[in-house]
Amino acid sequence: MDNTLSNTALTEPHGPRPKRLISTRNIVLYGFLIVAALYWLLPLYVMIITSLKGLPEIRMGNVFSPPVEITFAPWAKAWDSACTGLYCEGLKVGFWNSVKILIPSTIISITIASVNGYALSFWRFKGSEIFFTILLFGAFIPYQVMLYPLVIILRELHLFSSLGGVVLIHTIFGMPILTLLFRNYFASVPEELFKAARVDGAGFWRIFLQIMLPMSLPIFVVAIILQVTGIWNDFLFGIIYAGTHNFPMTVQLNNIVNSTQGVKEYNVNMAATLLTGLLPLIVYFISGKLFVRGIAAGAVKG
Amino acid sequence: MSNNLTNQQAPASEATGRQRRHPLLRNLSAKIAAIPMVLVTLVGFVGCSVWSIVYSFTSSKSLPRETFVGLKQYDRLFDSSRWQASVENVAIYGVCSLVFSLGVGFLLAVAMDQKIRFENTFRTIFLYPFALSFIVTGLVWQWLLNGDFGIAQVIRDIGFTNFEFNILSDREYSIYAIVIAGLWQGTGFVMALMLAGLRGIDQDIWKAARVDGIPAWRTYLFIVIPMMKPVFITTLVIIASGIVKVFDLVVALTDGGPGVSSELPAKYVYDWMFGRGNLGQALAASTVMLSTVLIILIPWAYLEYSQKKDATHG
Amino acid sequence: MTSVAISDLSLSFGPVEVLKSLNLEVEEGEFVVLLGPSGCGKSTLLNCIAGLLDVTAGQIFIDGKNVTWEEPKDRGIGMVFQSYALYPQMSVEKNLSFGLRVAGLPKNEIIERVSRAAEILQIEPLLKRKPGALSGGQRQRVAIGRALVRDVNVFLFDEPLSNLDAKLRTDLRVELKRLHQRLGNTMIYVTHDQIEALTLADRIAIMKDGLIQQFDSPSNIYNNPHNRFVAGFIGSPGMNFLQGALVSEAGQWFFNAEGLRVPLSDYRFVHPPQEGQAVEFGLRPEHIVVGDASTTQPVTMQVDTELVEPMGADTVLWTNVAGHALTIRTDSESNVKTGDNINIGFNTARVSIFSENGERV
Amino acid sequence: MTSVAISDLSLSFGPVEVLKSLNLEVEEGEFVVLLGPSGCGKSTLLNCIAGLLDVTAGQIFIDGKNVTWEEPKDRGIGMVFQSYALYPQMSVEKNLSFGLRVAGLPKNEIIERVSRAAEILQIEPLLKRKPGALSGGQRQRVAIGRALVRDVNVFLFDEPLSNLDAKLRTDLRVELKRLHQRLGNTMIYVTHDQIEALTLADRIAIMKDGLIQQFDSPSNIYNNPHNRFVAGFIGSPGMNFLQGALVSEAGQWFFNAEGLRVPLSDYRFVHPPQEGQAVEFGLRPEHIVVGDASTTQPVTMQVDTELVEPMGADTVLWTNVAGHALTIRTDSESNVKTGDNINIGFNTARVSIFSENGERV
Amino acid sequence: ANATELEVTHWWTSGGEAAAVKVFADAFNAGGDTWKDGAIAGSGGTARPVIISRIIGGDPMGATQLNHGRQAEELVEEGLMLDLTELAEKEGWKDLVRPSSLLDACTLDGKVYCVPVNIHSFQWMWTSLDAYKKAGVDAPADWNEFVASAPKLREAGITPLAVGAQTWQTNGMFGVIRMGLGGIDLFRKTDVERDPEAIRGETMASIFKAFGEARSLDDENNSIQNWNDATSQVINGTHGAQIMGDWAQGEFQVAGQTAGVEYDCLPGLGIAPALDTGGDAFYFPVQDDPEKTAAQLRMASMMISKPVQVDFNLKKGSLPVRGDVDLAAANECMKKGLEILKDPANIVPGGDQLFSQDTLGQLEDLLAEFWTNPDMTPEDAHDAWATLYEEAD
Ligand SMILES: Nc1ncnc2c1ncn2[C@@H]1O[C@H](COP(=O)(O)OP(=O)(O)OP(=O)(O)O)[C@@H](O)[C@H]1O
Ligand SMILES: Nc1ncnc2c1ncn2[C@@H]1O[C@H](COP(=O)(O)OP(=O)(O)OP(=O)(O)O)[C@@H](O)[C@H]1O
Ligand SMILES: [Mg+2]
Ligand SMILES: [Mg+2]
Repeated sequence: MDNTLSNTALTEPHGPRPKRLISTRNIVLYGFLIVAALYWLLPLYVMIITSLKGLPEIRMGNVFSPPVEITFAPWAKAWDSACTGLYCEGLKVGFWNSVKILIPSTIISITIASVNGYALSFWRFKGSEIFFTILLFGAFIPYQVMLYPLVIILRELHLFSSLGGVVLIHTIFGMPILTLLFRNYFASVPEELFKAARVDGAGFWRIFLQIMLPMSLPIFVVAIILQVTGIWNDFLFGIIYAGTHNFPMTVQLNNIVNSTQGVKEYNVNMAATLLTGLLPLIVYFISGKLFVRGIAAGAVKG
Repeated sequence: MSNNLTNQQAPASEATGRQRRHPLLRNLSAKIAAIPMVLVTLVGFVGCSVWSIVYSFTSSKSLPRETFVGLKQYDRLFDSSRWQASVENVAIYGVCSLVFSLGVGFLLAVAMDQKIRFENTFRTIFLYPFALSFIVTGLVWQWLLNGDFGIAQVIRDIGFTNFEFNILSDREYSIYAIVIAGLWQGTGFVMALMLAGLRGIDQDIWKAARVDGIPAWRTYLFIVIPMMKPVFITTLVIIASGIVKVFDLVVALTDGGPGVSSELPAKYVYDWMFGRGNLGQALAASTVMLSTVLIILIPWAYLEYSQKKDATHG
Repeated sequence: MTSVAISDLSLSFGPVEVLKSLNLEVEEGEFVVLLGPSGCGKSTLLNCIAGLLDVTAGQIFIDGKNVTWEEPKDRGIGMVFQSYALYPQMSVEKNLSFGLRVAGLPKNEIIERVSRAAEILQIEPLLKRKPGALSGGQRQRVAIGRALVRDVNVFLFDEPLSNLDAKLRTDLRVELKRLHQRLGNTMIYVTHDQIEALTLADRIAIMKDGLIQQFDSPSNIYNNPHNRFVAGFIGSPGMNFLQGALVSEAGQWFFNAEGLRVPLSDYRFVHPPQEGQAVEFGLRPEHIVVGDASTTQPVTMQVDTELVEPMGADTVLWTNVAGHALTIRTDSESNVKTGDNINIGFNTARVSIFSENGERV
Repeated sequence: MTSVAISDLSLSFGPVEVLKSLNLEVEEGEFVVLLGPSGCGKSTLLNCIAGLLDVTAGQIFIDGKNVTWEEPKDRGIGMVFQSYALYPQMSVEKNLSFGLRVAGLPKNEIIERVSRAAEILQIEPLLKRKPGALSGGQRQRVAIGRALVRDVNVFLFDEPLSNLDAKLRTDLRVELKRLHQRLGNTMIYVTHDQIEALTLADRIAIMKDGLIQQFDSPSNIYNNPHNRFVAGFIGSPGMNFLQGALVSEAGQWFFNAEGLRVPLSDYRFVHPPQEGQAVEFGLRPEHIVVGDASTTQPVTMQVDTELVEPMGADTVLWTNVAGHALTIRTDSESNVKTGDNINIGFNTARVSIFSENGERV
Repeated sequence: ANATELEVTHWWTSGGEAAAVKVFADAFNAGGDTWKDGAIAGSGGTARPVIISRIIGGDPMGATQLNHGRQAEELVEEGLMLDLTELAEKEGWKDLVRPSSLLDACTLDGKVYCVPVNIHSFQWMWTSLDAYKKAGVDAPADWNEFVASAPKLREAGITPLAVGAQTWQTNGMFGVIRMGLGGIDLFRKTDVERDPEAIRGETMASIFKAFGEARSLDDENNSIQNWNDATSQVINGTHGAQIMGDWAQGEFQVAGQTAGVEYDCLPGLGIAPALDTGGDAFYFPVQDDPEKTAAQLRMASMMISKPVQVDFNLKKGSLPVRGDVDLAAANECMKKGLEILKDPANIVPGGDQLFSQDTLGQLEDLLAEFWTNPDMTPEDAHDAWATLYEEAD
């Protein structure tokens, strides 16, 4: 091939287009991102530094100034010995209760919702769409409306004030959005796969368990994240339906934060707050990437 | 075509195949598997809604009683200035959080989609508040927005000694404090949804627009946003269902105050249902909320549904 | 013996009638291709045979047994899908054995069948891989293997090649054909690609709008189309159609069109022609002879070349005669250029004439 | 005049070098096709020309102007994408005019250009529709129209037909060719379908691994491939390759393989052959003559038929000679059956011989 | 007796309250049973739904705090509360409990269902003597002096009035001002007799006017929610005074302050020495287990017993429900209160007994709005208030 061209003009543009690192575009772009990030980080920053300050320092100092003397006492107190009423056992009791509620609730609510989504995508029957529509409307019903009748329903089922009860409640309230997620996801799975499995003789459950489940990881990640944060942060259902011996961590948090023993112990409050939020936060930090990917994998279609 | 088969129905008599199943028994496992959903929709959602509508016509106090009083609860509801304030507030809160969380969420997603550095970090930063409970959000923002020692104090410390910023105790603006905290919590999730949507756009569209010389902002505005309609709809459903139900945040942040200036309908329902023992009034309020939602949703769902039908036929 | 018989099959999706009282009889060991334009109901028919759709009316027999209401797995069929529908998270081996495990076959039986299928399809080295790590052709073989292990008499294929590129398609076509010769089962194969249909089929069923238009051997379909739709659908580039009328003169029939008059001495009418009958005159591009050789043909004429399309082995000429477009396929040696006026010739024994309602005259 | 010139173009994605110091010069009004296997860098090259990717090294000239650093819109190019990338929520008219409106052209100018493009492409009746309501072919025309209204000299196409079914593909190919004849702009067209390349191109650039293997007219590419890759890539069914060696005997060169000995009297060597040199002997299926006519060919032999593949106009025979597989393409009139032992013949003037490193000997 | 564990729900979580609960718990535990504390912080609004749901849902707690009065009426009617009549008769509560209205509030159809544990009245104003010292003004002896001294306090950088933003506080404050400025007679006319003339009368109008003027006395940017946070402001001397029930007393005590030294208390705003007798009561939801029922009765008996009443009320800052206890240990303010209580004419029933929670809620909303909305005129507020009174049930 001829080489005349390359000789003509080395003075002319050649090679990669020169890029300025500090272009207007980059300034605007990163400026915007950084300002936004500051807004989002500010509360976390305040929570953390406050939780590490002693009370006198809080009273005198500026909310935003870093602690002069770092103390972990508030964390220890929040976890171990913060009081509500007569008990000074901190959050630690509630933590395990929360875990006790979280695990079965997450598993059962996601299990049922995923079966719903699967049935609604591959095994439609007469009226299945109507149920789905009602289910979606259900997402808009304020919890409070259902609080009362659900107390009565649970009483009749002998599930009130039990782990089973609160699991059922989380299953009910998680169902609309989760079913929507799973249905949209399964809608993007090729129907041929389903047909192939049927020709292979697999039935409803086997197709679900052996074919669909293993390929639904992304959407399960999304569902798990949503449920873990939702259930972990729940206060109302836990306190009403779970029974005293199962009070979740948020109940203790509420008690610690809302009861003042003389001076408001902001540092303990903040530490308690952070401790309560730790588990969902960790879940997010670990799986944030999977979360976005999972949403992209079908949750937002249609 | 060969028609000899029709004469040859013989195989039918000799072969005894399985008979046609009864319609109810077809798809049996699917129907069994759907029982929880059917129960939840019928007993849970429909049942509870009907229950609450029925008892909204009674004078039930702490406990449901069949003492029907016609529209009395509704008369009182619509006369109540707190209810009016609540409706007004939910409108403000709804519009603001819709506009800003969609707007800011989309902008953030766009920024994140520019092949930036530290994308993971930024995404986590925007997303983490979604992991926190409203109690936490309320507490933190109550603090930050405190006129005495919150952000306002910092600005005063910087030198603007006369700076006053105390929307928490300003009845005109207290609802915006809730908006600010709500946005802080929820926008990250919207961003994640939008980002997923953006990533789903055909790369060729971008190239086509560049060849056409269409500036990026116009591409977003006129091409990409319309293409992301399904994402916007999913997001809208999620945000809107959150708006209707917002409760914990108000309780934690302002408790409806000062006065009744930041009350919201869900709290109205809650207060009367439990704190103030007037179930009928609470249920009347919730019925109004429910029917508003239905009035908005049904035409929309109908439109969506009929449009989809058209699309498959066209 | 009849392997698959379909009698008066109808299927509707709500108000839309997709299959309309369709009949079809497939002999044992036959390779039948269902060919038709997109949306004509090919996949629907196949799904009915497989039992994946519930029929609205009619009956389906497989190996003499009425299976209209059987479960797919009990019909003695295997099916291969367009996208192969391999279970993505299972190894090839698991993919093959899934159906057998569902059926609860003994372990050694499963192992034996899988290894036999793997041997036939030459996929032994791939057994431990996941579908994601296979090429298109390998995936197809696995998909076929999944049908193979089921030890059934009837194989159903739904456009198994349409996702592949041209080169792979050619290779796999041959492989499929070989496989059929080796196994000898009945195969029903859906496609909308006529090359596939012509190369693979013992008989082709041409479908349109839920009805079978012609069910015949490839050469009959190609040379002797029953109606205009079949004629136009088969062949690439497509058959040339000229509008005109039949006229007779001294016991000799002619095809008359604007500026054209073709004597039909060699054409075998299947229905008695009528004087002045409006007809379409169909002529395949590859049945037209160009250049010097054309003079030996019964009918000759001169045409203007508008476009020359070299296609490797052949060249397609897009020409014009008295305002009628005429496509001609010739070998690549001819040196025709755009704009040339050339001589052509053809034999009316090889043309097809259709009445206004589309039936062959 | 040179319309598009690419000089020493390199492009890397991180550590992966996709284009490797590539040179290409396209004449004005030429229709150039970039052909190559998937992943060879065709789209990447096209995107570089369009300015959609920043090059790593090298220069790009369009109409004599160095556009290496220009924005896509300023390069005087129009581009048509595989998925067409129509703006789905805009009407066809808006799709066509959006770029012009953004550029701030006067209204009447816009109207004029759009209507001219619509007329050329015959999409006037569709102007008010949305892309969703168009067929595949119509969409393609709109996509071309979008390039057309920009009044540019160079059109770039990235596999614009690969999403369509076979029949439509044939039709649109012809339309594209006609459009090119009518407009006379330079067109650079990417595909991995050789039929498209052969029918459309004035010149074909065969690419592999980011390098151009041969840039030549279709008939040269077809008849005179520079290397084994090009030879094997073009033609369907593919060229037959036989492994063997060159031997000379009495000044006459022979190709020797197990059980075969082919005199190369008519072959034109491009490099002096060496005694005993290991080579591959390439013979196109369609250059083999079957039956009685074969006796007139310089080289004849007998082969066993393993499979007969009728393909409408042609038939492909899969045969075997002394253990070497040989594919033969013949017309459909031959009545060869599977298992037949038949006579074949060919002319060594039409074979290609490649050395071990793949270069033509 | 068998040791039985009883869960007790309440919303007493502030410093003084928790100390008082401990008295109960210790006493109960000392009897060999176990007090399982079920505190739910964040005022009755959070706790009540939980309590009611659990009783209705069939998981009743052993005992629960509820404001006596009409709140529990329906639960009692449903037969969900333990009948304490036998115990009450045995121990002669009728004679012990003073004022008798407290027991009446626990009685439905002649049966007793709850144990009143203390008398609370809202009619107090707490002033910070420190703050006045700082401002160089004499501490006020009544509301009028307080209003007069307000500008001086402001000059010294001290906010005159500390108010928590919760609506019930505003409402209570209004009640106190109403009683102080209008007197007991007016209160009886409006709240007990519901005399429309009194309700819409001149005096009420002037009270609304005064309340309207009081709006300027608190923080412009008040960001405090809880009453005890407001009390802290008074304790710290940054605010001049707070109108709050006698439970605030407990906070001063926990902070180690002494009445008359660091702070002062003015019952009835120092004008009309009257006290309303609200208060807390414990109910005992019906249990299946007879063991528990027995323990419930033990607890009820313990709560009203003499030493517990003394200890409890000292800690809580409230007055005992028994007339026959010796409160020598009581502080200055409590003694003032006891003094007033001696004359039955000074005693008025609490709001919980007079109005349904429903009406109280509406009143709260109205007054909270009036308090925070400077655009709302006293006339408007009076009119709306009167309407609510006329429709109240
Ligand atoms: N589930 C369904 N509901 C309604 N209509 C359907 C459904 N499935 C198919 N159809 C319609 O039935 C007709 C036949 O569809 P079918 O899939 O059998 O066509 P096909 O011949 O296989 O076409 P293709 O070559 O595109 O695969 C089409 O018009 C299609 O729109
Ligand atoms: N953004 C990218 N980052 C990294 N590698 C890329 C990127 N885009 C393309 N490649 C790689 O560059 C090579 C050439 O890609 P290109 O899209 O040009 O191939 P192509 O010839 O157009 O293939 P096809 O026929 O499949 O479209 C491929 O190996 C591909 O994996
Ligand atoms: Mg199909
Ligand atoms: Mg490409």
